[in-house]
Amino acid sequence: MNIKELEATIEAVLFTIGEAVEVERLAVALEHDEDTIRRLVRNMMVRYEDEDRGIHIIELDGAFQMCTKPDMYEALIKVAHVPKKHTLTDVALETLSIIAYKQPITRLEIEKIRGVNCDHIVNKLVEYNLICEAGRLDAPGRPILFATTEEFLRYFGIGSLEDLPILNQETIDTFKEEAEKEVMARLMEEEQEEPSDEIE
Amino acid sequence: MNIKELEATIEAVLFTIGEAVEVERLAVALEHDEDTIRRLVRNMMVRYEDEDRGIHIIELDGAFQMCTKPDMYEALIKVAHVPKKHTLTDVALETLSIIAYKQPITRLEIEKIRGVNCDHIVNKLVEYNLICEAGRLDAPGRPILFATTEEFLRYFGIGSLEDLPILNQETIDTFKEEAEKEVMARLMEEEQEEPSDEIE
Amino acid sequence: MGIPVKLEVFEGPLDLLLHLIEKNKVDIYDIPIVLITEQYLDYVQQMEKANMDIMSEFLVMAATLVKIKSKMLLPVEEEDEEYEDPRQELVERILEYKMYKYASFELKDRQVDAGRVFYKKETLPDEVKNFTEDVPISDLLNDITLAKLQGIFNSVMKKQVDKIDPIRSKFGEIEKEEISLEDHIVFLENYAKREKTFSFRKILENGYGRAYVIVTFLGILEMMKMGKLTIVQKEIFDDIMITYREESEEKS
Repeated sequence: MNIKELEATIEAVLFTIGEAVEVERLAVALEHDEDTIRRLVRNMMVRYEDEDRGIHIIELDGAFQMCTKPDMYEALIKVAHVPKKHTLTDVALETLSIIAYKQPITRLEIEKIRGVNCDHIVNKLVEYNLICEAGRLDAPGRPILFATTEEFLRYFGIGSLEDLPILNQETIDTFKEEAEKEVMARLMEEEQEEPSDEIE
Repeated sequence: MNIKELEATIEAVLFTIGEAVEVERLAVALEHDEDTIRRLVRNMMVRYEDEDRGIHIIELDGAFQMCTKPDMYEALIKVAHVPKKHTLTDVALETLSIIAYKQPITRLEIEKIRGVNCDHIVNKLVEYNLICEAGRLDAPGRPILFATTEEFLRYFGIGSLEDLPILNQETIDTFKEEAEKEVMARLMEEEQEEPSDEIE
Repeated sequence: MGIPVKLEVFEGPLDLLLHLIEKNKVDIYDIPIVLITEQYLDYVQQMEKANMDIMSEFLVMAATLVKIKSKMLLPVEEEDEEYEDPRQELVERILEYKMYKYASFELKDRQVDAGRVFYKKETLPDEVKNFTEDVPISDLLNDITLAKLQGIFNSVMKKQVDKIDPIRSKFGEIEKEEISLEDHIVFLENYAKREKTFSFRKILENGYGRAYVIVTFLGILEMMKMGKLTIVQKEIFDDIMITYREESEEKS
């Protein structure tokens, strides 16, 4: 192999392995002594840096690795992270409202209200800085308590949590009453429609 | 970004992602229109081939992927983990070529051409990710339609379905000519040996 | 005429047919059908002994060949323009098959070259992998006002209340069963007439479910009211013995 061919092979090996490759390993692939290989790779390193290339070779403890140049990260982020639409889903809004009105609240309590697992949504809300951890509940497992962030309050122009529209026991009782009435009404209807047919 | 920078970025993206990257994705990352990007990558492809490089860029149905050049194989198998390839039997290849040329195609149509049941082979090909389901035929029973995958293109080193070995009227004519020539040759032979024995 | 080659494995009837055509070096457009059919049948016969599994498909083709052969034996009038060579359809099938077989050889060649290529796994730098976008809160909460948020919360809480409906939750599981009291009394009466005297526990064995127990109980109470049954229970929690009152029959 001439120098050009050796360099091409080094490039192929570094590309394929993707991780740091010891000089010994390169020497095996190229059937040349380690010193020659090392000199060759270092030459290539200089050239990769000089030229307008998106990748370069770095040396780590006598091993060589091919990797992306750091100034390419910005473009890579655009490829790797598909831009998403950033409005909250209905489910996220529901969860957020629960946290806003019941804070501080644990995941488990949120799940009790929503009836479904909400790990993912809670994490997302934390990531978006709408809610944050607010200590731990003094209970077995010491679960994390979540609360809304200051940013959240600021957005809604709320001075403090006390300014949140209140939903208290009274409101809940009203809901219950309504539900009871509905059920009663349903039962009456059924009785009128089909007398003494289905015995329960 | 000037052209050099764009090319460097394309190199970085293709290197980092490793898989086939659609032109659309590159265009988003580079903030340029797809045509420009496509032209740029194709220029790069030519240059990679010409220069003494160990890697090059291949096109797969409008996507681009970076990989090693085939002549690096001998050196690479000494150090790199050889990806396991499924060996395809002649039957599998036959079935695969029917699907490649007639896609999207149902099992029944494949069987009609081959004259034998092909459930098992079709399942295997799906398992190998060489073909995939591509919707359903609007016919009684709504049978599954099969089409080839990107992996199929990669597996056979085909840039796009248009690059499949041509199989058209011309080829048929060639077959016909061959057959005729053969027959003529036979007839000549026979005339010399024993006149008109088994030809109807 | 036997086949002078040892029994090869063919992938299907067309594969075998194509082999025979190529072996005999005959024009695919002018297949000597008598010869080919003979050889084909000969092969299938040998195969029959070897492998019964894949026979059916080969036999279908054999039938097709014989049919074509018989058609070919019929005299054809020279003038007949409507006449279509009975081999036509078969020729087209064989040709199509031959094309794909040819294509598969091409693919096989390409597979070798393409197999000498190495790819690389994704190697996203941590900086790229761990990137999270800063999304302005105003984007997230697009046009959510405080009033809307409260509305959402109210509906969530209402949904939850509905789920643990205060009245229905006391009912427990309600099994909906199609047992009507009237129908059941008819059944009970027939049962009582037949058995004369029977135990409450025993009659419960005729059905299952809470509804059945309740309807049976109600039915028996109803029949007692009508004077059709008398019951005796010696001690609390003891089985109840039920007796049918014969004289009630005349009354009703």
